[in-house]
Amino acid sequence: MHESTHHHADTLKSHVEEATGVILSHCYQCGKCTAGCPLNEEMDIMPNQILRILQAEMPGYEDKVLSSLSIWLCLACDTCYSRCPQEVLLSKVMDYLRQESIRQNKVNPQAKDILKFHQAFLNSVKMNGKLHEVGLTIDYKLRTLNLMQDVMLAPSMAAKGKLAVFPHKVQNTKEIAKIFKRVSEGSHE
Amino acid sequence: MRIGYYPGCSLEGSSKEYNDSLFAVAEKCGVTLEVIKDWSCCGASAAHNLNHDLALALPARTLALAEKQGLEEIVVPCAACYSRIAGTKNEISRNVAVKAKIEGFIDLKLSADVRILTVFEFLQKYIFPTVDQHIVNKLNQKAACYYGCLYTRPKEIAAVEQIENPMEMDEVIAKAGATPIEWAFKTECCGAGLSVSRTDIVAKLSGKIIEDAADRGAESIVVACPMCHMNLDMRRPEIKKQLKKDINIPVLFITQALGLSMGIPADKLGLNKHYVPTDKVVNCIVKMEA
Amino acid sequence: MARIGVFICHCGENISATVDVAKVAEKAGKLSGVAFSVDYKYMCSDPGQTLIIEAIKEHKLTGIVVAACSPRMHEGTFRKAAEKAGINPYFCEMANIREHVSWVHPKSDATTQKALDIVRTMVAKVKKNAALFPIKVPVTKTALVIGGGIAGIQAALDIANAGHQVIMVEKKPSIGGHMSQLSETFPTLDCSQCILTPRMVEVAQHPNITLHTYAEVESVSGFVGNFDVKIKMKAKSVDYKKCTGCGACWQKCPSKKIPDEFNEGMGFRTAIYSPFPQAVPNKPVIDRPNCTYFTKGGKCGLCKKVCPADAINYDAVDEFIDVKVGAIITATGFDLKHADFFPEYGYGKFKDVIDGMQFERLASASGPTAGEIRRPSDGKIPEKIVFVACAGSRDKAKGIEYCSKICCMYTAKHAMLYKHKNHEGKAYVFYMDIRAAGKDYDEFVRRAIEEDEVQYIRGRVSRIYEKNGKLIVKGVDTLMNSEPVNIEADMVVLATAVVANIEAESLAQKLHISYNKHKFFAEAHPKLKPVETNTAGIMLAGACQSAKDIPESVSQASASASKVVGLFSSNELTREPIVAVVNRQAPPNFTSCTGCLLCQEVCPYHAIETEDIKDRGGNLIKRAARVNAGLCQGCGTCVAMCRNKSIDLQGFSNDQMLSEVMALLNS
Amino acid sequence: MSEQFEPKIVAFVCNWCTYAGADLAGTSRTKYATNVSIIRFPCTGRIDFMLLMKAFENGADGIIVSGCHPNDCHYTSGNFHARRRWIVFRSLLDFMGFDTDRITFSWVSAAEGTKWAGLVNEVTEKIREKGPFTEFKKLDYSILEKIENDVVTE
Repeated sequence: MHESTHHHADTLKSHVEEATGVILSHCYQCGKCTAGCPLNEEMDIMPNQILRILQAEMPGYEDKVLSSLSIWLCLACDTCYSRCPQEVLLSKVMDYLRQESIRQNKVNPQAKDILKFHQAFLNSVKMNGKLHEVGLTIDYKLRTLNLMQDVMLAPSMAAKGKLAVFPHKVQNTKEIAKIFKRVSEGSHE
Repeated sequence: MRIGYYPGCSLEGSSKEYNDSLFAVAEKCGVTLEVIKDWSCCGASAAHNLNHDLALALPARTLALAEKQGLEEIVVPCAACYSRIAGTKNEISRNVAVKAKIEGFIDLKLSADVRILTVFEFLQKYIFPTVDQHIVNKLNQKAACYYGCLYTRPKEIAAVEQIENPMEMDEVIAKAGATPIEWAFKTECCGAGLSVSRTDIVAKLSGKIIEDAADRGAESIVVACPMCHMNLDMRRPEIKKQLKKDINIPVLFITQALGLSMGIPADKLGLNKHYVPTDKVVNCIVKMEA
Repeated sequence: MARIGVFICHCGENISATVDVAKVAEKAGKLSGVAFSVDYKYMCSDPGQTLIIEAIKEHKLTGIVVAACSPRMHEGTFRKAAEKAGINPYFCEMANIREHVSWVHPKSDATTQKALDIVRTMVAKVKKNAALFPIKVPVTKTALVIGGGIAGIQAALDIANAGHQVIMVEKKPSIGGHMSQLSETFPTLDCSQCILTPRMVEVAQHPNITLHTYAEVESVSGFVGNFDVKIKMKAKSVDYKKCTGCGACWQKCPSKKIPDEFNEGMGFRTAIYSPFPQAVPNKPVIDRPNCTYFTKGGKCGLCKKVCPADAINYDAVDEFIDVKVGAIITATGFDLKHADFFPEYGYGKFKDVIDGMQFERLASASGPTAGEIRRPSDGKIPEKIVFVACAGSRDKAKGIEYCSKICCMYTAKHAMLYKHKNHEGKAYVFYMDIRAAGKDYDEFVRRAIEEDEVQYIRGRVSRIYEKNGKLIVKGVDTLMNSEPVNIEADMVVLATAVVANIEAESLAQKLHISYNKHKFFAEAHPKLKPVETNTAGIMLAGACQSAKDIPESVSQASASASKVVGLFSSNELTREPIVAVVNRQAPPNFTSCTGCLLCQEVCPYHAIETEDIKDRGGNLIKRAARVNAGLCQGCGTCVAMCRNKSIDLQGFSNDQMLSEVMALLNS
Repeated sequence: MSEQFEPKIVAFVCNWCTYAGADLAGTSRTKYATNVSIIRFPCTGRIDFMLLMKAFENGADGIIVSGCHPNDCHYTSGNFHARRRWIVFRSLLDFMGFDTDRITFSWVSAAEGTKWAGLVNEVTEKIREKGPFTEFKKLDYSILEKIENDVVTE
């Protein structure tokens, strides 16, 4: 991994570099990431533009990135990285930007459902140690109030024995809760 | 040789048939799998989306448990779990500081030297040596092997040799008597974790995949990932709306396809659990002449 | 007994302003061995030099120290003066009291003291100096040119026209190189073969040029002016003395399906072949691995039967010839990065994804389609072509981070040629930057865009796949809000990276020249010695040094030819005698050298040889190191390495250096 | 105030880079301490490290060895050999308890006049702080005789 040896100005660029080890100046804006991105038609700011905005370190522009929908649409499929001539690990940058977007309370309104799904997912894992799909669905629906979504799917899934009404659990769920607790404490040191 | 097994959450739920068919195939070849005791969720895409440390801590717990159990090798049939666990192993073994931090989080020591096998590596290594004597049927159809993202990227943990044109599953399918086709969407993304929160996007991405397979004459799509399976199979109504046409190609897990060629009954392989009916596949099968 | 003269220069006031020159002169005069000491306003001026010459004569001085500026400035001047006065010029040393003293320190006692310290040091050194004489090396006035592409051709013709002998070695059956494959050349769009073939013929017919095709350099030894080269003449299986080049053999050869290298695999050739109609020499060779006679144990033999000149010789074997040359020019050119390099672009998988050189052949009147641009897959004329620049260049992930330099221009040319031949066709170019810095180059690219309406799109292509006979090109337009751009093309041309010749590394090792990590040969200095290598007498021409276009290759070839002609302008080479020597002692020791040859290992110039010391009866007494003064450049690394001080460096000997240290520290 | 200690420092430099760099410091009139005197070598690869010992024995308080930057050697690889030998030599000195801080190894190119001036000042200051070098001088035979006498009379 590259250790960033660059200056540590208080910009989003320097924070990204410090946290991820990705050096943003390596990107020379060829756009290959955008060209191959499966979600390029959905994004509000294209992947290469996100890197460009970070590179520019212009006040005011950083919020555009943190409040973009793109960072939430990124599926971390790594198509960009696998073809990037400069080997910029964009998915890792995206991971950081999402976490920063939550921390600064700048999550794009259109991305709220995506965030809620992730939260519901982790919540399920936190409670059970394993994902409980029914629990996740209920949790997600309560969070988003998309009550009718996938309702048509549920009966057929249940009929095919695919929905476990009661969650599978790890033996010691407290252990998992502890990991969540330690991580959340450790991450905010 | 003890072979560890990490099913992952999906294989206990929505992709139960993947689990069942994998065990059926292994059983037929006399291979036993040892489930990692008290395994927990890998965190999937949610964890790395929201919290990088958690995304490492959850898979690390599983690795530590496997080590504690004395396992040197674990099979991880779910592509997402594979990606998370192999990625965690990669990051931890390259950076001692990260390793120490994560060990603190999970309160367990780990050396991170457990070998992690994908389902096709497992089939190659443990099933292929004896599989020929068990193969009784020829699948006799054109199949499109779909690898998706998680086996092919990022390159540091890619489970395939050629990331732009992987062939590992194609070889398994050929063994089962199907004809793997050349197509363009082998490694394109299906939409993965947006399945619930942005079903529209998943329908679009998965629709392109199904359409290309159909255009090139595929009679089935073969996958090795529960998430891909869910998106390509269960999201078919949304895909139909998106494509404005009804494409009825069934989506099989690779172990189901191989199981069929070994003469394992369709029910036991969970082929009845699919959204898109699989009888077309089953009907193609021809008995091999002795 | 040494009689040293010390001459302290004021350099106007440059020195005397901060150094008490009179005091230095006075104190220097009292140093042991100093017979004369004086200070003067301008030592380098004519009167100054006369002062030195007169003093040497008058005081019978055996050596002089001029305390003035840096020796890098005036050492030559004062050595010449010493020589004029009748002493060996290497008995002159300079004490640098300007750059290292007066200019960097304020006026003070310490400054004057330091000047005196330096003078004392150099006096101690000059007392240990020895008479040295410039080394004369004879020059063999024949040049070897390796490679018969445009760079090699130009260099060979320039040297031959200057009246010197040239031996050209080309590994292929014909000279001409990559340029012979090109259709038309930028920025003038003149036909490549039309301008090249007369030059090829000139090489073949030049009385001063000996051409060896189908030949390779096997080994090289020796040094500047005196290289011994072994050349491997691969078995052509055809007697060129008898062959008339009538072509009866290749017309009758039954093995007709061998992919044609000249047409980049887009056509076929026979097993006995001449690579292209204008080949020089236009005589065939037998490609043995593809010839039925050789693969099927003597069956066939048709070419021999039909040859009216009885020139076919199946029993021919590889032969080796030894030649002596005085200088070598490497002009071994480049290769293009080939298949499997870009799996995401499907090169090698999709027939209609081709590289730039293949496009040249399609566009060439002598190519497989007679100049009509047609798809390799079905022969149809493409309606839409996508050109992808930087396909492999500037791509760290693929291992090539450099710019291939020529692609921007040939891609513009390709798009233009296509548009000229197909007015209705659409040409797209995906690019990152347009690098068109040559004369009339940018104008050329603008013409492609403005007059020929080639669509330039700034962005890289992520992926290419085939669907329904079309190639789907997934790109992006970074100048249009990074909008994704998907083009359904009929053909894709990849401007693949220029890479070093596949055999560059092994040749560099034979020649003892350096190369960079991409195996391009290294020039002696990136700015001031761009055509020489670090090995004296070996020059570079063309793309073997780095990616180059034709004008640049030709310029560099002429430049290296002029270096060679310069070298050949006298019968002997004169070199500074700053070289290492292995000591000589009276028998029975002969030398203190034990023959451990550590010096040989560290010598960057391969200048250390072994010498067998024998008695009168011819019996070996010992094996010792010997310095080849022709190769030695005088770095002295061997001296520091020698365990028992058997090797020493003239001009910087162990004695001299030790005396300097002792004198500096003991006032 | 006692007079400050003025160390004697010898610089062993190569002709092509550091010597020329020092020339450049001169033509740029960059001022620096008078304590360092240069001995010119064709290449750092030529420097026999025993000369360094001779310098210390004869009263040097500090030493600079400086040549071309890695990969810039006029003779391709002389500076690499110098560096390799220096690494070996330094460990030998360390082993013997010699204060290797008194020897400074540096790269100064022909373009780095300012760097040269800085290096001289820096090393001068460092050696000045260390004080005179006394551990490793030429044997004073009078002392030796005295010791001998003492031993005999005991």
